Amino acid sequence: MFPFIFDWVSDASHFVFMGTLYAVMGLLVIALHYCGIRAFFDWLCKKGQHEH
Amino acid sequence: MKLDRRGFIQFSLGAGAGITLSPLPWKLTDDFSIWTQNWPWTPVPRTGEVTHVNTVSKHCGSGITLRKVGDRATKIEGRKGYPVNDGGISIQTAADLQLLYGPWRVPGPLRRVGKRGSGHWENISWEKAIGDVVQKLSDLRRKGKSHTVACILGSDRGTVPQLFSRFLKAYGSPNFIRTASCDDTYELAMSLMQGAAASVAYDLEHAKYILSFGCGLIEGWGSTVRVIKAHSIWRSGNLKERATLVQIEPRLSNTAAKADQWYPINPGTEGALALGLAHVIIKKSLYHTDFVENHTFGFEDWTDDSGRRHIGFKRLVLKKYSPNAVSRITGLSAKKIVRLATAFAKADRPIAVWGRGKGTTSGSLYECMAVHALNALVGNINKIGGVSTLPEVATETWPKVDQDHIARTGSGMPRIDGAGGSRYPFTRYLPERWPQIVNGHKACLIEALLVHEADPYYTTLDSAAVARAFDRIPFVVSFSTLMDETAYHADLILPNPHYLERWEDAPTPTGLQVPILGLVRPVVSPQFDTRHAGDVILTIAKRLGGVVGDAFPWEDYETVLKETIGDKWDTLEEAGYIEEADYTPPVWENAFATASGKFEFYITAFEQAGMKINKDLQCLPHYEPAQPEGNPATYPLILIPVELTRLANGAVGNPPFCMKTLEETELKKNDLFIEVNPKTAAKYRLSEGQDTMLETPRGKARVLVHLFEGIMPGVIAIPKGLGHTAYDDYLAGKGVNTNSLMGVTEDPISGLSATWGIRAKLTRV
Amino acid sequence: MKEEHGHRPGKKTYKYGMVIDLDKCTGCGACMVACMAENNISFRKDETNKLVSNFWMRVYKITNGRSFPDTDVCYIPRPCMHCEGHGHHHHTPCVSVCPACATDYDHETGIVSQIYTRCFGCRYCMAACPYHARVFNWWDPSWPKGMEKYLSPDVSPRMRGVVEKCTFCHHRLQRARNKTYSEGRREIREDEYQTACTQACPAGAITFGDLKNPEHKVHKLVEEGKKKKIAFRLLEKLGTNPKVYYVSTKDWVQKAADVYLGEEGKPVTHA
Amino acid sequence: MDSALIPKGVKRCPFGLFLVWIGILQIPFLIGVIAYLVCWGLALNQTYLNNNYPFGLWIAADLGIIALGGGAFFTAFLRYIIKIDELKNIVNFATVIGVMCYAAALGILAVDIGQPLRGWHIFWHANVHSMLTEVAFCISCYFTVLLIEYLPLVLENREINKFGFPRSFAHHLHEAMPAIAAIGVFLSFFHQGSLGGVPSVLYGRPFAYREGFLVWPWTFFLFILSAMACGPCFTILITRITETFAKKQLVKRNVIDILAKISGWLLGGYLVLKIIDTISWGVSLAPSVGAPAGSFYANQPYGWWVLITEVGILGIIPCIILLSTRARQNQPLLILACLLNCAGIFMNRWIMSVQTLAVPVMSFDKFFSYHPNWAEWASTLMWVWLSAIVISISYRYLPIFPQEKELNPL
Amino acid sequence: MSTTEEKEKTVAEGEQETAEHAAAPEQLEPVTWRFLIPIVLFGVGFVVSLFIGWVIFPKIIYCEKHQPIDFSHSVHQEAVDEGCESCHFFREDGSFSGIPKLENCAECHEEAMGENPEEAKLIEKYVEPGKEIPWLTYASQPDCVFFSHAAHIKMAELECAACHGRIGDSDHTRPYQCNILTGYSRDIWGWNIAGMGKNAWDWMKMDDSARMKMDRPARMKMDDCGDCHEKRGTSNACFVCHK
Repeated sequence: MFPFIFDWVSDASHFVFMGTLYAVMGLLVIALHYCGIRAFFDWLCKKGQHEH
Repeated sequence: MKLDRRGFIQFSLGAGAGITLSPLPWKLTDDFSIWTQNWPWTPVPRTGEVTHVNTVSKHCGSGITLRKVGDRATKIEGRKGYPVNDGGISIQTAADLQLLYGPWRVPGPLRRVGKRGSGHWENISWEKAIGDVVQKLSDLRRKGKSHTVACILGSDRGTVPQLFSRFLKAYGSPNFIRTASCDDTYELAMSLMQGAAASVAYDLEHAKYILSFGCGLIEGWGSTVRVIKAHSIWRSGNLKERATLVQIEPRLSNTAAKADQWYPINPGTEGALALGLAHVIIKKSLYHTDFVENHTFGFEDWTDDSGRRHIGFKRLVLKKYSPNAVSRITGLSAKKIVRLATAFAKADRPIAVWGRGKGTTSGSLYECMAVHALNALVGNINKIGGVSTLPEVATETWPKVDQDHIARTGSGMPRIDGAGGSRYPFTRYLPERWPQIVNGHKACLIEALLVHEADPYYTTLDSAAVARAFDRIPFVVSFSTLMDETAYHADLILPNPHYLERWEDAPTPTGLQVPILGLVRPVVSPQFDTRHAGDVILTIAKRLGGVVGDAFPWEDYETVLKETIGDKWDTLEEAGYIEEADYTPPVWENAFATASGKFEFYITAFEQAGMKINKDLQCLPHYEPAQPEGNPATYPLILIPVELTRLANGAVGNPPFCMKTLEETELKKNDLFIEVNPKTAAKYRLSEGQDTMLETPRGKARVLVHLFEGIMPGVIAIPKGLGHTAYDDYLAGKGVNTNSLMGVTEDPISGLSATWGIRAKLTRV
Repeated sequence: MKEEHGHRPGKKTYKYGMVIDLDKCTGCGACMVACMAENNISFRKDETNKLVSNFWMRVYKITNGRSFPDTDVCYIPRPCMHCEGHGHHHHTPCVSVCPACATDYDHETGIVSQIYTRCFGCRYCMAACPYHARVFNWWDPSWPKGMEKYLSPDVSPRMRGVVEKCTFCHHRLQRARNKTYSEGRREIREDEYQTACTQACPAGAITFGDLKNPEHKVHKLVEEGKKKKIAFRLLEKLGTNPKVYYVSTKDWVQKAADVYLGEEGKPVTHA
Repeated sequence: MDSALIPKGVKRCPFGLFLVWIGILQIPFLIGVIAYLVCWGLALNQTYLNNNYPFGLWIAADLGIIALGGGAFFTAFLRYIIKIDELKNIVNFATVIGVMCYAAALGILAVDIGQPLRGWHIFWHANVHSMLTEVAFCISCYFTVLLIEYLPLVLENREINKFGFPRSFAHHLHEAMPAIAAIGVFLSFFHQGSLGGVPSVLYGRPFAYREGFLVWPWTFFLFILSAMACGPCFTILITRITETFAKKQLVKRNVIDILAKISGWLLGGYLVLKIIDTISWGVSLAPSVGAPAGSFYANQPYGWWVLITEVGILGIIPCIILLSTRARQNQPLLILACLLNCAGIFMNRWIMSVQTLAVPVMSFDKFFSYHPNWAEWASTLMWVWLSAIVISISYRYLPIFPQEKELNPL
Repeated sequence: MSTTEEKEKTVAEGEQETAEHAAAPEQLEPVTWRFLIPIVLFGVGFVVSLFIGWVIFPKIIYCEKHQPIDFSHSVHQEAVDEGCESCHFFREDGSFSGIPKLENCAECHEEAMGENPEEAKLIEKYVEPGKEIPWLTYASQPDCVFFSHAAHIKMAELECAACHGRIGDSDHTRPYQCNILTGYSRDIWGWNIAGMGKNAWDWMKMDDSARMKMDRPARMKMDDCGDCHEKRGTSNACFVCHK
């Protein structure tokens, strides 16, 4: 799965397959975090308003 | 400060961060993953130095090499260069370690508690166990009942059986019984026709045309590996040079499958076919004129000293066994008979072999003689690729037994099985007959029975009668290594070590044409509290004292063995075997120790022994239709027991590995399959896998039906070797013991069992 | 799939394979038992259901499907074929499908491996193998008391839930390598590496060796068999490129190896 | 507490009745749990799987369930990428169904493999050439996507939605949904296809083997198409079942009609390709390995009827119904078509996995039939009951059907 | 990482917020204190768990055993002629004998040669009763591994120390540590609890004096074998090292 694992072979199949996988996983993580952070700031702003 | 929820969460976050940055989760994950890959309950075999030691298998007489790791035996392999098997191994021997280490071993001397056959035992010391035997035997001897002691053994060759035999002689009993095999009949035929007191030997390796009358050559006839190796020789070389194997058998056995030609004939008519072939050979003058004319007796008609005319083999055969007549008996077309006879007689180095299946039944004497007559006709006696007698490596003879009065009287009493008496003067043992005799008398005929390397309770025909006979023997001692049926129904078990744990000599394996003496030696340290049967006999004899003790001047069994082997011991010990490779059987001029000094088609010995001879026919090989037991109206089918390569049916049960190799069409869960021709099945509305009741005049059993095109219509086949009740769940309770369905059909001249089948019927359950 | 293994320039490579003479094979079963004994194969009290039974080497009994008395029977021992694959299937059928790299094809020896600790038991490889050479451990193997004593340390006992198969007794190759290395040799002689079934076969029907090496008996037998048109492989047409060759002079047996229909249009059946 | 969680403006059954309903569902569910424990504890000998049938009900069900769950990705695809706006009224429910289908698929794999604790090997020691690896990666990624799609629904629960963060988080997730859905669609295309590749790369099994395009056999594309054709039907079916239990209409008929129509067209396209594929297999591929196509249908119960049923009864008939506007709008006929279509997909998956193994390859192989035992059935059906429970809870507490209020004014 | 923390924190505080909504407003503590509490709590949790993870955990996961006899390799090295191979020899079949059997020891130690109490123990407890010494094998691999000493020593001509470290120069046996979960010797995972560490083959590059300092091997996991094979161009096919 990772280049440091015994079974890794640096060939096209691995690059394409694992590359796609990492891209997908990366996109998902980014999307989630993006939403989370946005929500967090929304909440911070609102909280600020509330306290004022 | 109060730790509120928020505080706890903050603390946890810190803890989480800390743990994440420590090796704990990562190492634990890795360890856990390792744990899932090496479950602690999966056995890890210990390593150690690998050594190879040679010995000889008591099962098949093959040389074996044991691979050991440290002190553990891990594998049995065929010994390269051993004259019998040269590296090959038989299936049962390959699985022998399962018997060596298996839970079916008798762990030490056991004395029965509770009812016989209930399986309750107490462990006793060797001292006590031997004491029990000695007390019983000395009581019997004192009471003058020494002749009521019997021994049943699987063989009468080699030092251990000889010790038993000697013991009986010194003790005073004639009742040494060897379990049944085709050797019983073969020895008789060889002694009557050739005057040789030995079993038969075949030079199969050099034969070019092998005509087998129902022999399970592949299944384990003779010495398994050796015959299979010979078969491979027949199959080697250019196609044109290859040998021809012809199998005569009602069923497509392994041998029939490997044969070049398979001629299914009506079961039990092998003798007729042999004579039919003889008819063609004689009629076409294809026989070996030199041998037949100069070295045989009774071929042509002759006149005896008193001037009485006797008919010869030739006239008998020509008169009674024309191809058409034989065709009617056997079901084989006359054309095929002529073709077969011609091919056989014209072949380079033809040989006719006899002995049904693996050769574990005795069979009909005339049939055996008829087949052997074919060998005489083609003149292959004592020739390369022919038939001779089984030679032994010469060993030292033991001092004569000095019998006292009791021993002399006892030994002089008639045998329990009637062998050697006035009725059957030539027969040495009648292993299938004693149960009937024991059951037929009110008095207790056997007071004590010692059983060694045999399982008569399981292997003897007519199981019900055998069980009854055992019930009438008050004292049964088994020397069995394994908890077999006889041991299970014994009063006392004095376990012999497994052959991998003991010394013994292995005489020439059955059927071999070259003398070989193998050495069985302890290659594994004793796994249980066992004692060598030879030593036990020595101890018993010494404790009995007097002439019995005096007959055994040796300190222990090892001494017996060494002294018996004598000068050759060093060679034997070093090489593991002695082979007299340059042995050749005697030439025709001095090969026959019969009254006529020739090969006898007409047996002169019968009259000399004082048997009443009414017709010449009695002295000539001829066909006597042996109707199987049972009424054809009630039992329309004929059941023949068959022997399978992968299923041991002798004194030693089939090891689990071999059980595993049985086909799914042979055993299903605990039910065995009988083979039925689809035509027969259609007649009785049976289908594949059908649950069926198989009934014979002797018993019945639930079986499953396997439709097989390779079995003659009207005949059904049942495998031998199942239906064990002892051992344990790996073997016991699976299938049915064919002996419980079969009865004994006595051969008129030898008294041996000529049973080859029985009538049967099938009913759907 | 680590098919890249063994593609190392300058290294001596072998192509271990087998030739089984069906004319000689008697169906005695010694090969099966020798295999079980050699490879610590487990067994249970009831082994009659062959569908869950564990065989690395299995002897099939086949008939020509004709009726009495023209019936004929032939025995076909079937180890793992150690398929090489060729053409457009440039891979062993079972190796390419294993999701966890628990099996590989070693181009240096031609042996298809199986690593029990890596396998997680998805059984995809069994689905891929048309020869039923792969078996699954439906049970946790256990031995009756005392019988673990005969287990060989050369072959790792398996656990439940993993797939196993014939390995051409590769541990014997490892042993042979040990010996040659300690003697300062690299080349393994023909007699130094033989499988347990080859050694056990009383008929001498099985021959094992390097198919590439013209000195080896297997090579000669294959060449000779091809010339006489009596050598064949199982399911040749699928393109699995097995390394186990069979030799039989019987026509119907040769046909049974590859086509679906027998002589008389009736299927050749398992007897 | 219960009433506080129920979305505003809708009516739900009394809490007691709800508990009874969940309680009833739990009984077969618990039997399934027992089957799981039995298979894990006593190993797979507890099933009727064997060396001839290394794949059985479980794998067939896995393939089928994922095809059915294809409704989620395909609806999302139509909603977010093709932008068929009406479908927003059913996409939530399609997501819930998808989540359960994929949970079931993963859950069934967890009992199917012999060493479940080593299941991670498929990721860690991945063999990228194996179709199963592709399947495993895509399924787990797509399951994550589905969870992300499901998450805003949970956050929109009345009580949770009171909190600022979840409300906001759900809002932003909604915004990002097209992107996430796009990833999901991408993943789905692949794994639906690689599931088709699972049997069809087995060149030792000529019944299933197909040639194809690059690394993908033709069935790769057939599987994608069939999943797209069947998924919406399954969504319709479950929606109608839910409506039956809820005793009210939850989705407007036009929404369902759109799905049914699309499904019909795809099914038609699929059938054409499937028939071409079968014929070309039968006339060229099968005979090339020495076996006429008929030999693959020689063993009962896998006779020719299998093919006829799969393509004809369970393919062409629903296709005609779905394509005909009049038939489609006849509700019982629509339900029948959906049922046939879903049954067809299951049958296809069963054939591709189990019949593939059933057909003897070596001429002397014996044919054995296989049927699953109780443990296999119970553990597979367990997911049906669990799904029913999850859907019930989701329906009760989450705003899944946007049109419910409109259709059922209080 | 950080985002999740933040997220969780915000969730926590969100909950706190609602709690405040619900209950009566609490009395506010001084601002300075409130500011420090989270940091202190976080810090305490952090430090405690680090301590557990790095110090306590290794002590729990490994149980320590001592060799039955405190054996001095260095003393024996001086006494024998053929170095390591005097006792750890190759058998005729090319297999490696590993740890010597009692008979090897007894060749010299049939009777006491000196006054060392460990030797006395050897003779009294093992030689005289003829009982094998239950040595603990530091480098024993799991059952699935086939390791050929012949291939490494004879063919590849590696030094023993390349994998085993300078155990040959040690004066005392070091304690044997056994993983309680896997049963593996700690030498397999390596002595660095974090699993890091120099790979065995790196030692070959070290000069002698540096190597002399290494008294124990680094790691012997599959990756280590694989890497070295990779570097040396040796096959990494499964059946090279698995059985």
